[in-house]
Amino acid sequence: MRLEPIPAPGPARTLGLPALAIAATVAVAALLAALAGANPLQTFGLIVKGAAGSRFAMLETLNRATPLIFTGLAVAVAFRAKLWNIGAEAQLYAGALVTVVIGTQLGLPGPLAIPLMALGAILAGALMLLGPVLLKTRLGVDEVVTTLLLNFIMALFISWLLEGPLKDPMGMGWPKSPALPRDARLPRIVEGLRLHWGFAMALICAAGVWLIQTRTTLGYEIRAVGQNPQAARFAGIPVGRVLVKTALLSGGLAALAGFSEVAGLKGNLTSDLSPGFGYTGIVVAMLALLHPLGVVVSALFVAGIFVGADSMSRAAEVPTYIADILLAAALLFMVLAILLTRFRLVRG
Amino acid sequence: MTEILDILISASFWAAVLRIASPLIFATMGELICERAGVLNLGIEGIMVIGAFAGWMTVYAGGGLWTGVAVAMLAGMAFGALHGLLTVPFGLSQHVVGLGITMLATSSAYYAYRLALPEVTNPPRIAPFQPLDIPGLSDLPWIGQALFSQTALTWAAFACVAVVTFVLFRTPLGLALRAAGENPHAVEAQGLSVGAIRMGAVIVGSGLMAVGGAFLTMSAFSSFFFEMVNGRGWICIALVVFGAWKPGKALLGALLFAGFDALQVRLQQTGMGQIVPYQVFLMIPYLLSILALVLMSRRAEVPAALMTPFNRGER
Amino acid sequence: MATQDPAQGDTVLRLSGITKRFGALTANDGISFALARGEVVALLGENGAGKTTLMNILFGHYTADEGSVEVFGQPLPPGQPGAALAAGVGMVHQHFTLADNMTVLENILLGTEPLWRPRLGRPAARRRVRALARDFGLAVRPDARVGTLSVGERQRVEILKALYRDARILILDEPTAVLTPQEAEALFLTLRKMVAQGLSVIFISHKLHEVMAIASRVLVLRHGRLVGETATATTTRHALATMMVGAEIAAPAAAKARPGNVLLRLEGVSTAPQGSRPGLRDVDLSLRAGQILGLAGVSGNGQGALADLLSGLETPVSGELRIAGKAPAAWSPREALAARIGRIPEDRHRTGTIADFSLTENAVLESYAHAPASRRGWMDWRAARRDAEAIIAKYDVRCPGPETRIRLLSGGNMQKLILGRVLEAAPRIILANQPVRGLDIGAVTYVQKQLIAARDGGAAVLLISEDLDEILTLSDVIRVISDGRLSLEFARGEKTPAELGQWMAGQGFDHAA
Amino acid sequence: ASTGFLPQRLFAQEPIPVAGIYTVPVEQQWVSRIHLAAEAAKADDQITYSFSENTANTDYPRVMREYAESGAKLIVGEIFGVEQEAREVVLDYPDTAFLMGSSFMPDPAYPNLAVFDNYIQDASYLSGIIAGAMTETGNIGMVGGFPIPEVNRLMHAFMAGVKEMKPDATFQVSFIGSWFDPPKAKETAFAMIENGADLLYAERFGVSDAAQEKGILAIGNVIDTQADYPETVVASALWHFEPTLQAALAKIAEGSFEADNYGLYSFMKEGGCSLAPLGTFEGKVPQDALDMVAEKEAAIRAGDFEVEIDDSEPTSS
Ligand SMILES: Nc1ncnc2c1ncn2[C@@H]1O[C@H](COP(=O)(O)OP(=O)(O)OP(=O)(O)O)[C@@H](O)[C@H]1O
Ligand SMILES: Nc1ncnc2c1ncn2[C@@H]1O[C@H](COP(=O)(O)OP(=O)(O)OP(=O)(O)O)[C@@H](O)[C@H]1O
Ligand SMILES: [Mg+2]
Ligand SMILES: [Mg+2]
Repeated sequence: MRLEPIPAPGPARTLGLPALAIAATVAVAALLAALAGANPLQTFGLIVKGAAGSRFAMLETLNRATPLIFTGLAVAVAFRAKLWNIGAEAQLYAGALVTVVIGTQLGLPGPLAIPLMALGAILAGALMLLGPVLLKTRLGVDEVVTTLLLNFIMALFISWLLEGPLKDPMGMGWPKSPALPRDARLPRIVEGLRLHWGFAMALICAAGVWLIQTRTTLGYEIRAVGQNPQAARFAGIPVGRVLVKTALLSGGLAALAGFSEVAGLKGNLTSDLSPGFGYTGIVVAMLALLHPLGVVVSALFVAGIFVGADSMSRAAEVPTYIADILLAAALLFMVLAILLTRFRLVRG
Repeated sequence: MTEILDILISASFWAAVLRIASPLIFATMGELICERAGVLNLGIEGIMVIGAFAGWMTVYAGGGLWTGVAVAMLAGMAFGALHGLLTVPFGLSQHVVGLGITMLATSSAYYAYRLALPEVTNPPRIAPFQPLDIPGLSDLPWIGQALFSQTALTWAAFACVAVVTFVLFRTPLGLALRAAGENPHAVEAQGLSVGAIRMGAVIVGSGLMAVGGAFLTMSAFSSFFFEMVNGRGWICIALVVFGAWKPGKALLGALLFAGFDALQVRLQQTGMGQIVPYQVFLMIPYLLSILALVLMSRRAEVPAALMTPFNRGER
Repeated sequence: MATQDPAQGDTVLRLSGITKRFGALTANDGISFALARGEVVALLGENGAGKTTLMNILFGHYTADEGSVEVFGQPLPPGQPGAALAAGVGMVHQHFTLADNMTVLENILLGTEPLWRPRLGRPAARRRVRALARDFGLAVRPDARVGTLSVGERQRVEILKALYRDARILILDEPTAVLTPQEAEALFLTLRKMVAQGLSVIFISHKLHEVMAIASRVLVLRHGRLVGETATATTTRHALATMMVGAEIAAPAAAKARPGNVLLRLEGVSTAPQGSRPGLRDVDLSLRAGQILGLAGVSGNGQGALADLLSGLETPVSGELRIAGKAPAAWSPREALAARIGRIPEDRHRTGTIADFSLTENAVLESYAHAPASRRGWMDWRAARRDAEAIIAKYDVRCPGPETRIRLLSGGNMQKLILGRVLEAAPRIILANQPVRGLDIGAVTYVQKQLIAARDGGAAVLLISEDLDEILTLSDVIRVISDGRLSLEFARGEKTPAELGQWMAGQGFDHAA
Repeated sequence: ASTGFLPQRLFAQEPIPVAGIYTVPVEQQWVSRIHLAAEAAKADDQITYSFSENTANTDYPRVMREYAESGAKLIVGEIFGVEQEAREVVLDYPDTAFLMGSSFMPDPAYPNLAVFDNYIQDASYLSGIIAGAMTETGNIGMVGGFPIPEVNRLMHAFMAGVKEMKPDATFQVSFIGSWFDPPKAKETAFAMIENGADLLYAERFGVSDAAQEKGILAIGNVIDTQADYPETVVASALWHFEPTLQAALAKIAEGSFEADNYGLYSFMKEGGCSLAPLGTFEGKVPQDALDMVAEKEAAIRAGDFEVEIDDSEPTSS
């Protein structure tokens, strides 16, 4: 068995296969619903309704996509340089932590606090990834493992802060940080609904990353280092420095997810701020084939499937866990479909 | 300091180390097999969950304990087959597929559990594996408690390391498997099928991971809980690197990790436990893993073709 | 065309009507030929003519679209290297297929025993490998890690792999491209022993003198078609070259050099050894404008260290590097480029290009950081593309266009792009490290002409090569490197090849010292 | 499900649509009590009930809105992690009653948000008295998930109870940093047993298993697990959510639901908590302890005695 490239795939393939992936996901949904004794025919409608059936639903989808765009971009940037950053989760928390510290401890007025919080977050996330990258470039320590392990260390560190120095004195003992003052929060885009300016920031970042990757020397260097570090070094590209810059960019983007969740949505920091946005970011980035604008689309896809399926689980009264099953199934079907738009599997 | 010494010389501490290490050993061996063949299997966390569920459910539904282990293994192999299908012939990103499998396996286990036991509030229990009483040995003073009060599954975990070591380094199959992770072109040029070898490795490795999960519900404990795997799979990924892709060293890593875990549990009760926040103790194993990686980094030999898909007829 | 058939009972291999298409490209077009017992057939053709493809089909890596293969009268199932091996076909690939982190023995044993056998029979295998090595003159240590072996040793392992499986037909795809002349000689000795024992060999090479020396029959491929066949006894190198390219090739004619100032000088430079690779030992070297200095030597004697030093990848541990009389304050590839050193690396695939980058992106690899390719950190892709188009046109890089991924180019065309990239930067010093390795004669001639033209334009050229012929044709002055030391400078024609060979073997240094 | 706490059905009308939103699976002890009470009310046709478990805090406000939009009249759950956002949602759905586990006091600015928590320190205290009588070494091990108020206050009450019988008792306290890692809880409990504990306070699943294996005793918390560990679990402090739920339903039926602190309904005098029946340990607990339990219980119910509520993190002694 081997994959053979398809010279000029037609629209039937490029559009049909992704559609097929969605259809397959729907079929899985129907099957699971039937297993739970619900009406399998309703599931598709309920998913669509839950993800995009109303203004509320649509904005919720955008809302859930916001942190995924940030973490997806973070991963896309890093993976381009073959820097396997599995630690977006920790960088996200680093960003959230600094956001809260600056926002609640310095007593700055909002217009001053918000940019400072964002900058601080970026810096924190960047530093978070800098360590593993320096270990990689200086000592050759595998960054997959160091970034992965840092996620656990960060989670424990946050947990300690929230039960110790950063605990909200007004929180009745519950481990959470004090809340940001009203004026230090990102305004809502639509009054009364949760969508906030973090989403707009995410879109701007996607465009920015796209510009960096395609139009700047840094983007060129990052790609060169990722594809062939030996040739890059020979050509005079400072490989170590490029990796460090990549790390700063990637860590900073992941940290913005934390900033945006805290300043835009939650207002404070808890140890369960992120339901795995850092990990899902990897999936989002790969689904987008590491293209920064594709990240936006794939984040919306991932968020839509989750929000829709989650809502369907309630409407159809089937166990909540169906949402994660469908998200996973949709992802796997979709990456496969995207591959098969360009390749076919042949014998021999 | 003397407190730590006291802990270290107590037999029960060592018994705990072996217990805590057992699921890690199974899963680490599973991951090691996959990575030796060139496939990073990030599905490990979910595959452990499905193993924990399938094994337990089998026994709960009336099956025997060993049947449960077998079913857990089969369930893990099924998800391994899916992982292998997507990453080997299709060559999809091992990161995405792994995380996808983790998500899929975990949520499938939860969904199935909820469908099977909708009205549960007190999680039901099974009669788990009991410590084997080895006449003579189990009664030995210190050793008896430290080593010979373990369940059959713990023994199986250690046997598993021996078998994996033997197969990898002493048999034609192991040679082919290692070569697939070093240079798939070499394997193909010697007339073997890289695809079949990698598929086999991922499937068998996933089976072992699932047994690691089953250990949690069938030996370490007796019920199935959501989230009870609790990141152990990710630890195993680190342990494989820590062990420089060698079963013996990885075993050592698992024991070390379990040792720190057992130690931190005990240290929390000491004078130190009063001053140092418990999170710091929980962090120790992770911090030490990183430290160990740094110390060993120069010598680690990554399988050269790890994470590189192989497609016949492409250079 | 029909090829001459060996006598019936003697035929060990027969290819009939092999056609292979990659998309629109027909890599092999209805190729048929037969191979006799104890025969060495050479396969000739330009880069991209389809030689490797044909062998890959024969060995089962690829499946032919049309045609069939017969080995010892039995049809060979397509697409199964295992079947080819079992039928007695062995292949030494153009790019070695060895696992570096495993031992020689393990590489040889791989796949030779049933997978489910409970034990690897290592001791017996080790004995057998030793015996084969002795019989065929293939000295390797069975328990050495392949990663620590030299290229020549690795090739011996590849041959041993085939012999261990009792191969009766051996395919060698450009086996000598990476060998030193001495190693090539040793290989030929081995091949002759094999032929004497009745093995048949298909031998692919771009070096016509080798083909003349080892093969009895030559098949020529052009654009996927079999266009000629001849016995070596009745042909000449010149005739073969013409048959291959389909036109006459004029050898580069070098005018007399007019040496100028010293542009680069090494004074007592030593570098640290790296792993098994020796460093330089107290080397003095001057490169003059308008002169080609040829560095002869057996690979692994410090050429790598010298090349890395001039490339900016390494710094001396003692001694001094002076460019136009001044010692640079810092030294890195960037500084080397700024000092206008043009560098043609030894390995175009791994060091010279980025496989999945387009030609445009590869063309600006060394110049992206400043105008016109970029301004204040912003790339100007239009300017970069213009650069690439200029190189493609001027250096005759055959490709579908500047946006093609360079991976899809043949080695010769890849090398032309590198050459263009280097020469268009108007370098004052040119480091050419094995610039024609693996190229067909057309490409070889082209590259060499360009180097001479650069010299005539006033550049100082350091040519590193293991091919003494190449050194002798191109160099104005020659030095020999051995064990990290440099010989004195010899003028063109001052030493005979045999004398140079003695220097390469390390003799003469002791007298000089 | 027990119906003993359900008062007479006050009204024969349409079942009230109720939704539960939980951030953990319904097996989690705390949530399981809410879930049980709701299931019981549903079985009684008093309510219709649907629920969403394992909802991430990020998704919590959305799920609240979805249930509110779909016509739920009462939404029960826990907003410890989303206090601020949840309050915004509440304002948008004035016709829906929200009864939420929260660490804040009720606020008239959010008239349809009432709060509750498992204030079962009364029962914990009583279980401590029994523990104090049953421990021989006076060395008691306590394994918790996280040191949050819900856990802390019960531990403190329990310790206070123990001290009534054994003033010089010592306590080993550990938090495992997870709600769901029974193997880890079990290992921690083993370590405490090695360290001399002869009785364990089983805040987490896994602790009673260790006690059972080592043949020592355990005291349960929030739920009754004696059936599973008949030789091990002496007594348990049970939480009953039914009074809380019923009070809310009654208010809704009357149309007088308002910002209120329903935490009081978890107190013993409201029937919100109790000491589980001794069951298999009937006759094995010293009489003086039983006497004291009876005395204190009477005092608590009569309002003469209040168990102190201490939310600070307990430490080993
Ligand atoms: N896997 C492949 N996919 C697509 N095209 C291929 C592939 N392999 C070879 N080709 C095409 O087939 C042609 C013949 O390639 P082949 O490798 O057989 O040339 P060759 O004669 O061995 O050249 P060289 O002398 O450089 O080794 C090339 O021009 C190339 O375009
Ligand atoms: N995946 C591929 N797709 C298309 N063409 C390919 C592919 N792989 C190789 N080729 C083509 O095969 C031909 C031979 O490739 P090969 O790797 O043998 O390079 P080469 O020309 O022999 O260079 P060198 O001698 O430096 O290795 C090239 O012309 C290249 O274009
Ligand atoms: Mg070739
Ligand atoms: Mg070639």
